[in-house]
Amino acid sequence: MKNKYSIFSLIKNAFSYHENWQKAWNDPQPKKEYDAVIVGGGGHGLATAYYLAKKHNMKNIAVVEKGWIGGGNTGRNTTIIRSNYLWDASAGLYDHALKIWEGLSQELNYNVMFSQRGVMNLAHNLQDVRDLKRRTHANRLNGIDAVYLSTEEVKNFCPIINTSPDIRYPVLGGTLQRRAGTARHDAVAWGYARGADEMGVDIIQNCEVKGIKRNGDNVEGIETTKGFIKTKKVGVVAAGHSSVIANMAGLRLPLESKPLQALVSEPVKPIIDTVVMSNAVHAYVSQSDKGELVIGAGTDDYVSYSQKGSHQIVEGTLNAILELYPIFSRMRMLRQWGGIVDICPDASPILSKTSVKGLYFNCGWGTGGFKATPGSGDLFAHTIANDEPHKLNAAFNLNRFVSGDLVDEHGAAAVAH
Amino acid sequence: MSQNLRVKSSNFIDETSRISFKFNGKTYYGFKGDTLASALLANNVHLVGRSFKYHRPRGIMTSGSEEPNAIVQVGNDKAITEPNVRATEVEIYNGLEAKSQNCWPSVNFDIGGINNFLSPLLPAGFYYKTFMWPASFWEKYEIAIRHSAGLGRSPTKPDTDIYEHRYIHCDVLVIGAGISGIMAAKSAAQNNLNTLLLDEKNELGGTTIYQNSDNFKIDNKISSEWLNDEIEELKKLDNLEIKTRTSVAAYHGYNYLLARENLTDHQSKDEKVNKVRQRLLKIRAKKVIIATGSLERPLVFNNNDRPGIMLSSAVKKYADYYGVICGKKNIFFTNNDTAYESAISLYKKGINVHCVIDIRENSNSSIVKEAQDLGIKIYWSHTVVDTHGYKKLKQISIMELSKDGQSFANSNKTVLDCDCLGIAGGWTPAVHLFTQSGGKLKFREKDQVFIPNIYPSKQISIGSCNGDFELDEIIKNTSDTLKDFLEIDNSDYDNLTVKTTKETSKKNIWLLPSDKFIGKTKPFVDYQNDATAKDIKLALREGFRSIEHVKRYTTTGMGTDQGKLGNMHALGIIADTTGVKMGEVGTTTFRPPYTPLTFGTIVGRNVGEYFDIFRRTPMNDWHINNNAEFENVGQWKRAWYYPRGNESMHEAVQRESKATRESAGILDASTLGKIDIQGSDASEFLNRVYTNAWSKLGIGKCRYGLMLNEDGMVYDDGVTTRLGENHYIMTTTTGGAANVMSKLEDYLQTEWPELDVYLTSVTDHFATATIGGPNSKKILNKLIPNLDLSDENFPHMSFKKVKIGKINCRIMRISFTGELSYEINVQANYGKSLWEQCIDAGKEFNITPYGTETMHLLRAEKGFIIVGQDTDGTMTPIDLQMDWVVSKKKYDFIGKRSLYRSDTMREDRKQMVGLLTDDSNTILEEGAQIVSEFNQNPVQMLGHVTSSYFSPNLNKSIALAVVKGGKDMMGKKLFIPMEDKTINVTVVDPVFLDKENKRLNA
Amino acid sequence: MFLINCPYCGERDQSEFIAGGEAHIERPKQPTELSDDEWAEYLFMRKNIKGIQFERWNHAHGCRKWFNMIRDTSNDEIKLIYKMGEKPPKG
Amino acid sequence: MLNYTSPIKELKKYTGLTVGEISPLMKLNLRGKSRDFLTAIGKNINIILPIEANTSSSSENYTAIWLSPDEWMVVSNNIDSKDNNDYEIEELLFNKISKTNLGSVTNVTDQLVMINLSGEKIFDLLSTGCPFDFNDFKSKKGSSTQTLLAQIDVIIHHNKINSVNLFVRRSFSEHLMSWINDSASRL
Repeated sequence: MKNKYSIFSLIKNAFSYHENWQKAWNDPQPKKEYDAVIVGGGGHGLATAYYLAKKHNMKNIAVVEKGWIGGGNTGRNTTIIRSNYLWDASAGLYDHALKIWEGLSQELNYNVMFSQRGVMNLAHNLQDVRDLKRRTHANRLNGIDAVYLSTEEVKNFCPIINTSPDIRYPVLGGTLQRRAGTARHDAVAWGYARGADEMGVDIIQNCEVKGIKRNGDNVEGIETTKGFIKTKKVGVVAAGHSSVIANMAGLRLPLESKPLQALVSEPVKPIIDTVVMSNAVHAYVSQSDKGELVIGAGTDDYVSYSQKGSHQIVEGTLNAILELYPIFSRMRMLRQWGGIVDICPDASPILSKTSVKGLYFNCGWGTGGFKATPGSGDLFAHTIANDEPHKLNAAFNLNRFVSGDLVDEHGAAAVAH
Repeated sequence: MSQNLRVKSSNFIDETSRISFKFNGKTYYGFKGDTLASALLANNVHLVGRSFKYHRPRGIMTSGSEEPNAIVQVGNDKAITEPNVRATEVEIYNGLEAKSQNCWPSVNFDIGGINNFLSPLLPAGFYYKTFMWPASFWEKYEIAIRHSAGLGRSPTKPDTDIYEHRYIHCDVLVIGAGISGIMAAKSAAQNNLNTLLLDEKNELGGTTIYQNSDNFKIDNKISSEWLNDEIEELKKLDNLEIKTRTSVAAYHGYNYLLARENLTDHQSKDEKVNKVRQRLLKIRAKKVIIATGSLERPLVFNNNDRPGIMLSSAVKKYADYYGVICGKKNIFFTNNDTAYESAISLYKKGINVHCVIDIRENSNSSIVKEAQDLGIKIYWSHTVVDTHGYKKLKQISIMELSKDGQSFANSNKTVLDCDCLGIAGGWTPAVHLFTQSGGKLKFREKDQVFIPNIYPSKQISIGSCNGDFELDEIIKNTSDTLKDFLEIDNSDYDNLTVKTTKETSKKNIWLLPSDKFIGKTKPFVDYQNDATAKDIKLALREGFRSIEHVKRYTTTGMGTDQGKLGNMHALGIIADTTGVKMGEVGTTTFRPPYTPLTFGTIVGRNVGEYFDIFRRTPMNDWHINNNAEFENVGQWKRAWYYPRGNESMHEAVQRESKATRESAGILDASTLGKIDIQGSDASEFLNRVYTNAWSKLGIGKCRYGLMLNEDGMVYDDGVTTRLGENHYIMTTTTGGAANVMSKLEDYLQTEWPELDVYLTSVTDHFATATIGGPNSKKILNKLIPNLDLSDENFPHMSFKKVKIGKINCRIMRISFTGELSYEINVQANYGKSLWEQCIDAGKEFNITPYGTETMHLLRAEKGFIIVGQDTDGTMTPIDLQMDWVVSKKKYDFIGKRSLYRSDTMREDRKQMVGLLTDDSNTILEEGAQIVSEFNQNPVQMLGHVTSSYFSPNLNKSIALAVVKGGKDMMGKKLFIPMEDKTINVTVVDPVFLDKENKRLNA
Repeated sequence: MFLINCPYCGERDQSEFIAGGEAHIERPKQPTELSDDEWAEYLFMRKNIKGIQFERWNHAHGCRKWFNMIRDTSNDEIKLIYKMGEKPPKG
Repeated sequence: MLNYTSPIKELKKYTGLTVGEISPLMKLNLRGKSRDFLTAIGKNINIILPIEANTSSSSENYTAIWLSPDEWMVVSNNIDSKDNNDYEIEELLFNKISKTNLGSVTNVTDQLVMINLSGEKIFDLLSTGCPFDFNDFKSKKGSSTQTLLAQIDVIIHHNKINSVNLFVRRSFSEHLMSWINDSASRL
């Protein structure tokens, strides 16, 4: 049993100058064989392993990560969590995640700093208003807290927004989901890793998958930079690199991996205490506990694995930020970075079996995967353990691209942050 | 305050120009040329700020943009106050006001300082381990945490300054105007290369320009004099643009760089009126030369953060450049020769230098000898183990190191008085821009530095950012490199004689030992974020291995200096602790910007009205003069409705709608996309892009077309007119115009290059006035008396080319309202006049201008869809009950195959229907969801209301909706559950008015 | 920001271009003959290569011409640009 | 009788820069790929369409600007009448080119507004909002380019020393002029 984290353990350890903390997770070498291997040590992959061990009693499993855990999109995103999605399938999936978020710090005994400070989405034209109202009604009937706000209510909730009718695209209204908010991205990966490790999951870092071994239509194992690992079940949770892994198994996916950028300002004292998203002018902003303004930019239109995007995207985003928050003009960008996001044609994820038995994919989260981390892990674990999807992820199968039964979230959000 | 801390030896300070400024409310004086940091030091102000976590008193550490501690809030004005400004970068001006941040009530007495005593409870990552009980309390803890975090304060009013962009294309960009940068710029410009030289400082020359020692000579001149002469010559060159106060922020691929040119921050309020504050330079360079120099590293030992502890190079610069004495009792602490340069320079100015503490066992380099000869005491093999003094350094304790440097030779501790400790931990090449550009580094064991290895583009690093630290090396290597890189044969710098000192002994200890147990010490690695060596060790103990993990867990390198000072130590401590070689630990990624970049600068003039382009129609002035309200449709400003007097929108729209159906209305339809299509395969092309057939359309006839995506979903619609055998004009939706044009071009160029078809956008060429209503024919007849408007000559869905006076016009008799209607197209510059004449001609018929809202209402009465409002990318034409426009005979068209997939063929897809409310006065909300039953959990939603209006012509509320299986639900009762009530509706045909289309021929 | 050598206009800033995804996915000549799977393959499935990718770009704010580009998506290095209709080089 | 209203009313003067619209000027968009197409144009309006990218050619009455390998714009050199919009060569070329399926001829007279910039600060102005590299363009009379200025599509034609013509779609012209005026005020 690991040290339990609490104020008391902190005080106790202070007396020994914090010399006695245990490892949050170990650094094992891979075993020859596992019951299942998760490819990708981001939040989703670690959560999958955690729930496989916890809810499905699969403890002889491993997570292989080519770099360091949480180093991909988990550690690069703007940490917005919400569940106010339009379609029933999406709402079910994301609200399942949100409900887990609400107790996650306690469950993991790791403070993931889930902060339900509310997420506001703004409308800037008449179609935005219709779309946001449509979504709000759908949310309400799906049991998801969401309210439509007038311009004045938007202003009251976040007074620093420029709601003047004279701006280029005035704020015509908005929606608010109060249960939504942010969390500490690193803590999510680390918390799941610690929890999984405690149940016996091997977390193997610096271990890159080089091939997937198939025997006919069955998975036999994976080739890695640390040798061959035999397993009958492989769950791929490789985000931007999903297609790369799929190609190893001879599959193609309906994905394009594109650069998504984000930036933070220098830290300042609290100035905005909610999350505000604006699809129409493309501005997403919140303030971290450290005081940095955390700003999400958009994706570029080309495939890239370079983790770099073009400057015009950042410029466009900041243009919008200053349009809505002219007081931020003298704030300064401290750091800017890019991630690789795997985008599906319908802006919804894939949590699915494949034509290869024992090979499962969890991908296509595009720009908005972080919020789903716990739900995604839980449902993907279910899918792997039972070789059948849970009813909450049944709609997110690969076959939808053949049948046409897409879960098209474009209508609800140009970019589904 | 008297300026008793100045030495009279600086060429760079204008002592005749005294400047007054305020710091923390108190007035001080400095001189022109001072930075806020140098002026504060001259006034003996060392306590400048408080650290992020422990609120420890902090002073000025450096003399440049890497400053982690002395960061201040500049300005009081709510609009232009600026947080987190480095005092070392602020050039003082009259009226400057600055204050300490992150302290309350004051920097001298800061309540937050209590955190320093609680620090045993606040190790790295403590917040991940606590604040979890009770479960619901995190957000309450968070409020307190947020308020104690943050540094300065955001402005609270909109910025009043102006920022601008400038694109620059040059042959050679030189970044950094130190000695190697100057050499590079001169070589390039002399060789007819169009050259841009940038430096973040206000002066050229880097550190050499104040290097006045006999130890450093070039061509028998003291190095600063030699460089000064070079600069004078450089300035005479034609091909060169020099920008100072210009910091390169980002180095992207393809030699695209962003630089911030600071134009007025050093000026007083009066001087900067109406001037651009900062300019973002967007530079595309054929070749880039990075000459960004190197950054001095601190040393990591217990309590190495007190005000008065500074980099040795900073102490030297303050003395040599600003003429400022940082301390009265100066001690240097070093692991290399740099500190001796500083010590000697100070000594020669008559400034007290008490001693040098050197962790090396000895050195026989000439500069060390010189120091010894001057009588400066040197403690070899010694280290500082602790420092004393809360708000200002008072004393240090030193001990003799053991042979391996990990412990001590004996237990003797010497306490020395000192108020300024210059620390010198060696130099780190500033490779930030190089790595940003995608460059790969290599680790040089001998002096433990990362230097450029593989260049990803046409660029080169020269000087100390390339790891050349000694003067002769710099000159020789820079000269050779330049010849090769710039492809020039001769250089001014071949065969120069250089005199320099040579470092002969090296020793590096990333974490210096302490006589105390490490848990009791505070050896800071990241000053601003209060991350210590023991935090790094804790992270490693807890299993964090990757440098990125350690960095994130401890927040090392995450401050506003982005780890410029501490990153190397973090790597070194990780390497030492884990036993991994330093070169194998890897580096963290240096991300843009190099120094923080003001949002306003990035945005430039893209603010206010320039945030996004607006487009206006030729009739726009008339709309404004007639009280129109405007709607944003894409980038267009479209007239929305025309309120009269105190009319509400609803009232105006009701009036406009009624007037149009009763007599006549006029709409500005100029924004519709218009594409001229010519070529022998024009008809075949239309067959392929629209769902219906086009070959048989008669010349002079119009036809409605629906365009799909390849996935079978409705993409755009509009009327296309056949102007000639191989000549059509297509109209598109306003919002879809650009996308349709580019999609069609795509198909033509890439899928169907065999088709002889040319597309030309003529959206802006035409102004379009649509006259509709029973009296529209009479109005048109007044306007163009010689045009035969009979149904025989000019039937519905046909086209005429006519003249109004001498001006050619195109008239289409088409209708989006269900009324008899004419769309008059005229060359745009005659559009306003056309509109006015229509209004004049229609006066006797009460012709009523109507906007987009009335247009939407009128078409909804007829059940016509609006793509984007009634569709959302998930509707097929079949779903819209528009089977009539989908050809069954055509072999193929864009999207056809997708209509035959299992899901798109389902009978119970959402389908377009009409809805009538039981209470005819209740107007449904657009977006409202529709259900058939309540007693489900969750409630099953069948669809939603897409369009909803009160129809004045039918005197009841009408709505269009999409409903699952709606096609077969005619007459069925459904419910709209609103928050506060449920509205009962009946499913009806979506055509509410004039099903027989009688009005079209009225 | 890439510097893209439009095969017609010469080197231009990336902001003048739009990217059009994977190249050489030919629209089936007889879509109705395809199974749903084959049609889905055309519509949605992409190689999404990390490494050397063949793709389409359009000089949207210049000559409006589409062309092909070979680019290493792992570091964004443009290897080759060739006109629409030209065959991709082998190897 | 319909009156003529051009979108830009004033001539603006700044330090080193004068900005104003020139109108009416007939503008035709010509498309075609074949040699016959080029010959037919040459024969009928006595101008050789430039085939080198980013260049233009001129005759006494017209200037032809290269837009793409199969697209050109022909602009009147002289002001046309506001009282009618029958352009001599439009119908001629339409009959000879479009009707014979050699290519297409489209009147874009009012599609594009021509703004003339003159003075020695032209390129300073353009550098504040245009990513195009004008280094070679500057030194060549008759050079032309299509690019973005203040994020708006423009055709830029270097018609003579210290003078360029900017062609912009009419609906964008008011915004572009406002932007130019703003930027020029700080030259």
